[in-house]
Amino acid sequence: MDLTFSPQATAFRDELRAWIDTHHPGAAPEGEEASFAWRVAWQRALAADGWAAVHWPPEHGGRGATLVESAIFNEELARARVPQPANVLGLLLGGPTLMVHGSEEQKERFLSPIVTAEEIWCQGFSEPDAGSDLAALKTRAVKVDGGWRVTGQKVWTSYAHHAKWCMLVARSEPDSARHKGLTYFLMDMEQAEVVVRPLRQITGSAEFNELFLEEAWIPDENVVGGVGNGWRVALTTLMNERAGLAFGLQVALRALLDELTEVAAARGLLASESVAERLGDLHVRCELLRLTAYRGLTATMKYGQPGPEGSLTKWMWSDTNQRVSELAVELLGPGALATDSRWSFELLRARGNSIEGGTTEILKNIVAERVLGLPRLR
Amino acid sequence: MDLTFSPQATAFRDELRAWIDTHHPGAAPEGEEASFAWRVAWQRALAADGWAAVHWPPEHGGRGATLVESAIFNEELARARVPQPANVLGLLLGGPTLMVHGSEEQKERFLSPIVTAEEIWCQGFSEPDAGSDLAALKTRAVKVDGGWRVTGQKVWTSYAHHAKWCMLVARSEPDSARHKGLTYFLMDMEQAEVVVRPLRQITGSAEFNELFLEEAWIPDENVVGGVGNGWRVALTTLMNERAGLAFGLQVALRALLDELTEVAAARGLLASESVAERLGDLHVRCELLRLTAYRGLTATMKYGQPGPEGSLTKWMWSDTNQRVSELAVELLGPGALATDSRWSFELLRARGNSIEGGTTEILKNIVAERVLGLPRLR
Amino acid sequence: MHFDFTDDQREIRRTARELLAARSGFERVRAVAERDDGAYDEALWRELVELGWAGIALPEAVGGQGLGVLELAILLEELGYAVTPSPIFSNAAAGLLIDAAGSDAQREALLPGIASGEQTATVALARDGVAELVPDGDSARWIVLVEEGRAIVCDALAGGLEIAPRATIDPTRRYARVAVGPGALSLELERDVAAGLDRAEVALAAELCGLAERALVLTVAYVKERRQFGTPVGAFQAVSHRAAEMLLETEGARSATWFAAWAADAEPASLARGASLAKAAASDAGRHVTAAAIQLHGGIGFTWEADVHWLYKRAQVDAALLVPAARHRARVARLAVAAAAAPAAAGAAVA
Amino acid sequence: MHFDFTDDQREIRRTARELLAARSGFERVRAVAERDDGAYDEALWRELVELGWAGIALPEAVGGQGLGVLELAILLEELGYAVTPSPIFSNAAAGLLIDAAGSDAQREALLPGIASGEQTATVALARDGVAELVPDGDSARWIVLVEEGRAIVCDALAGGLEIAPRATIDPTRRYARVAVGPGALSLELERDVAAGLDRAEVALAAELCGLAERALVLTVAYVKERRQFGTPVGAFQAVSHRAAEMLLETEGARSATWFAAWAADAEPASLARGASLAKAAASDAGRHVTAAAIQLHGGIGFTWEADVHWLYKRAQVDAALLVPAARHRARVARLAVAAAAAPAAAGAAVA
Repeated sequence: MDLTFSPQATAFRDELRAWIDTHHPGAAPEGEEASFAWRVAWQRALAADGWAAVHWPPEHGGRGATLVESAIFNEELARARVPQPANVLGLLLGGPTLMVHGSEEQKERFLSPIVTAEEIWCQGFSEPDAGSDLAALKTRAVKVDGGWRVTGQKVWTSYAHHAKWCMLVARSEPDSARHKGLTYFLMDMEQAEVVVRPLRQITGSAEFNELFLEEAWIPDENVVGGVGNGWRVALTTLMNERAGLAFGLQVALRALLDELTEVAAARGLLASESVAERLGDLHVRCELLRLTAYRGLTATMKYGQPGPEGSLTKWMWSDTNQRVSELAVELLGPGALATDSRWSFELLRARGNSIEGGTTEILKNIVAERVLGLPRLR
Repeated sequence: MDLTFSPQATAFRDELRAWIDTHHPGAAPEGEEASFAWRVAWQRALAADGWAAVHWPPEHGGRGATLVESAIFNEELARARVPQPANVLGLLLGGPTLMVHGSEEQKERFLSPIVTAEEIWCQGFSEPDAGSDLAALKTRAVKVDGGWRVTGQKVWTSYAHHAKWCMLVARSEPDSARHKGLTYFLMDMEQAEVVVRPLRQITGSAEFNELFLEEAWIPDENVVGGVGNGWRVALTTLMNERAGLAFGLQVALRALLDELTEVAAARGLLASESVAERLGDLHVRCELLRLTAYRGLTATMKYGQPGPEGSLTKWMWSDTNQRVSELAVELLGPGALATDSRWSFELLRARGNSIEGGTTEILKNIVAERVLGLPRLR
Repeated sequence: MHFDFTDDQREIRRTARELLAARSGFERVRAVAERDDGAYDEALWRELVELGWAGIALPEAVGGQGLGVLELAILLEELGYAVTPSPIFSNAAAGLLIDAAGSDAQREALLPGIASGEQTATVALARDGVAELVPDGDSARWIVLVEEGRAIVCDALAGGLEIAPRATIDPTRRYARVAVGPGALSLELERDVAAGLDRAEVALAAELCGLAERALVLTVAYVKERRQFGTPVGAFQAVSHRAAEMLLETEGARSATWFAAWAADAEPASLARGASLAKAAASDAGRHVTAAAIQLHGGIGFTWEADVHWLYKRAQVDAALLVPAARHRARVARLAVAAAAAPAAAGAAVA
Repeated sequence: MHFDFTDDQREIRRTARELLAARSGFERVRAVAERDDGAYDEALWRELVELGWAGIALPEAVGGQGLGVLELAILLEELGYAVTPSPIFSNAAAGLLIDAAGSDAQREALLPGIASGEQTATVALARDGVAELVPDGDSARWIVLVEEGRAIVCDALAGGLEIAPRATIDPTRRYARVAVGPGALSLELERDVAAGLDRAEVALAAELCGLAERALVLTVAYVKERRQFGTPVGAFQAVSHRAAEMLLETEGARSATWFAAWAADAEPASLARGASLAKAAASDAGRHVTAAAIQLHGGIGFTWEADVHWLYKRAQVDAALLVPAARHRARVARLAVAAAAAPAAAGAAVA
């Protein structure tokens, strides 16, 4: 066991920190459009110096960063309070999925514009009736000459209104059941047959969208991993989803908790054992999350890919993140619920944590079945 | 809404208190046998003055007490720290079941010796493979001339080694499924074909027993409610089980919590907000339980019999009772875990609370299905 | 012992449930919440006033209906159930406090306007003369601020107060920050504040119970319909057991709140304990049950379009108003110690 | 960054797991627990001593193996996993404390006997010179009592101590009440006690992790086999999700405990935080996971015949020994405040 970073990893971190120091993009501008443009510029700055896709192999514009370096990358971004690159879904999900399942032509065509943010990606998996039960999806792809016509509805599609490409899973065999007969496509978002409607959340803002597809066109060459193989390809994407962002999220959580701790200390609240114990409880949870995530990293390095233990850290993170803003309101009083307080947004946004990217109920199923080997019901 | 007791109920309570004052049996003697004999004597004293079966109709030796008076009876016993009558299962479960489903001859034969503790009763429902899933029971009753021969195994049978009669549910139709083909019998425990073996618990003592039946004899006249009707009769018994003891248990819980509060206060621990909040949390839970139980009583009076809401109070009680001894150990330190401390026994015994008389998991099923009307799985 | 409502009380509940279903459905709640100024429905307010509900628990002598805190609690539970945008709660809570803590002269001066709804009032805890979040603080004529066991009534029309509307996560109610400046006109209530504050807490607890109840009702209906993995999701124990826990918390909170409301009217010696039980239980239930409702609605529950978030948001603010639950819990423990030290003549009530 | 054991560390784990499975199975645990005098298995103790485990984390200079707290934690996790009746924990915890807080002369005087297992030691917190529950307090030669930041080492052979064996809910280990009388011979450890006490906490946390791990293993095996309602009960989410929660707590506690053990050896500046994380997480995990194990075993789990209660009982006592979890949590918060106030040169470690 050695919980220090290697000289290389430390050098990586120091180089990154120094780079961020000189390239820090400052605070986000007001407004969703401006903010997204600012993140595109930020990604281009990262890409120009080889920082946009550190975990990708050098031949595709990455640095071939180790898992630890990737974790450090995400931690440092969060620590410096700079945003994720604009094309985070292409970088984390789309690119890695193509590297495993894509053809040479596809890699040639699609990878480079992901890194440069020339083409933004989004993910079209969930449907209104296929949320936790992804295999129930109904969007259908009908084979026509030279390609496919796709009709259906997708939901929870972040970045859809900025995206050029959508990772789309659709039912390519009519009346096929569950995981069978699905195909993974790359769909061009720039066509009239794709309508994007923002989906407003309880926070009041619209991070996500609905997609309405009416005979949307996808050429044959945009099938990834072969017709009918969509479930397997989608699993690769999902695996990367749970593994990728954990380190950044957890640093953001810790930053939030530190902020609460500072405010509480400044108000003299830590003199109360009750307050100190409750704050301490969250610090304990936060550290268990971080340590367990690093243990998972070692296991991933050993076994080649992230295991289902990632479900544990997603679950720990969402639970703890919800507790932080709840405790903030309890300690700081009703003023923390005013919209001019940073805690009120956090409180509302955190409610989504245990739903997005796998509900906690589904994560517990995964842990029970795949980690503990318990039987499935029926 | 009127949460005061009526003049009659208050008179009932005052009379009972005065009676207990003059008849208090003192502390229990050492040893299980002596202690049981002492409880038999206590029941006879109660019975002599008409206090043993207050909730029974006068013609069977009761007082026709209202539900509120019955609740007061159980509360006062717990408050005075006197034991339940020795034949508690006959009084609470057996007698009331017979009054609903028994023949006139059975009532004539069995009820009176229940009140006088001449004949102690026990309950033979659970089996090793039919715990929460009562309908899975396998003990079989084979029809022979003039009666039945019963073979099988029962478990969690309290009072079995003192009992004359056992409320026994057995499968009277071979190969019948689930709730069908069951019959409710009164089995004479005084026969060689019934072997009682004490079942030691994690506390070290043996409150319960296993019963081994090898062609045990039951005459036809000891069938209750008709052959094949056992499930319905058993439900009457179970309904009384959950409803009956609640008030006594909750007063005992409150007494335990008061004791902890006093000890904590005497040690000056309540100066800590943390301790006061944690103790207060348990007082809140305790009071919610008591108030909800009284609400249930009003509902029962209105609708004639206890509803599934009784599952809520059993669940609240077991949960809170477990928390009290756990908090005691946290506040009082390791000495509370020594066997010479009253908390150590409570801590261990309380673990059974969420298992005995319906596990919390089963109670949640009942609440979800019968109170909320949610669908059953499959 | 009769732990249920009388026919008259049931009638209040039925009337309120029907009126609010018709006049304050989610589409109306949404309309208010999405207005920039968050202005309430004036016609609804007049209707509530005409029913006498602004002064339901105030004495007839000052123009109230002369009913009890229990009747008010029944009404507020319904207003919570409907998440109605309305100053009824803040006005009633302040009225209870003034009625309990005001001198006869103060009561005669202030309560008639409150009872008639013509000059509404509100109440909040203050620190150094500042209350961060006062419900309806920008529309009330009388603002009662409680600080260190003293309550002052400020006249919003008399100047000297800084009143700044303040948006919160709960757009179904208006809030303001109120600071008492040097020139403010205020009078101090002359009698003990504790019992009045406890009555206000009971009112708050009642609204929280209604919010929890509605969240449970919406959730049960949703999980019976919503299918995943080939079955209604309500059949999965992960869902059904959580729903059972929602019921447990909701019903526990209602038991305590009704007890406290009854005690306020019929057994004041039990009010302090009752109010603390009620606020502790109801603020937990309100927050937990509405959060669980979002979770059990899944992704839908996280959308602005679904209505379950109005309940969650109101419950968060309600739970944070007046005295925090943690202090109520500590108080219950200390009351238990005090009761053990000086056992009163055994009360005649169930709890 | 390598957050896993080395091959050598795995070998310690494997050896301990196999030895204890063979020599300290539940039938042997039961035999000790059911003896009136609770005497340990002498032969097993000699075997452990011969493997050098009495002094595994003590320096070679005093006869120890010169390995780290991490290796000791691995061993204690296995001893917890097997609920082995043995003075290894108490002796090791006291050894760690003396090694950290003793002067060179004190270490040379006391540690050789502890490392060889010939003169065992134990440690407990005292109040006014009394420790209510000292593990192996009736057999240890040296009893270390920590009170208000001071640690004294008492010689049990020298008289002046009242040592009374005391039965607890955990019959798999011997305990005693120890009171320091006026004539007791004791010496005060000369260096700072905090780091030594933290190391002892890590040892305790490791045992708790092993108890939780075993409770989970037993439970998973049971719920796969046990059938009710026509299906293995482990298929019901009420069971499977609770088992998942058991895993979450167990793995979180192990992450923290291994980190703390590593910090004790390699990064002492992180020890205080690490030890508090470990004890807080492991005492919760130990108590919750073993309680859940009883629950998920149903009625069987409540019987003396099932073995799951040994784990529950040991976990209760372990969680209550040394500094309570609540104080560790408060300490973690205050350490965070201190760290924010004086940000050290950024550490090179993961946490």
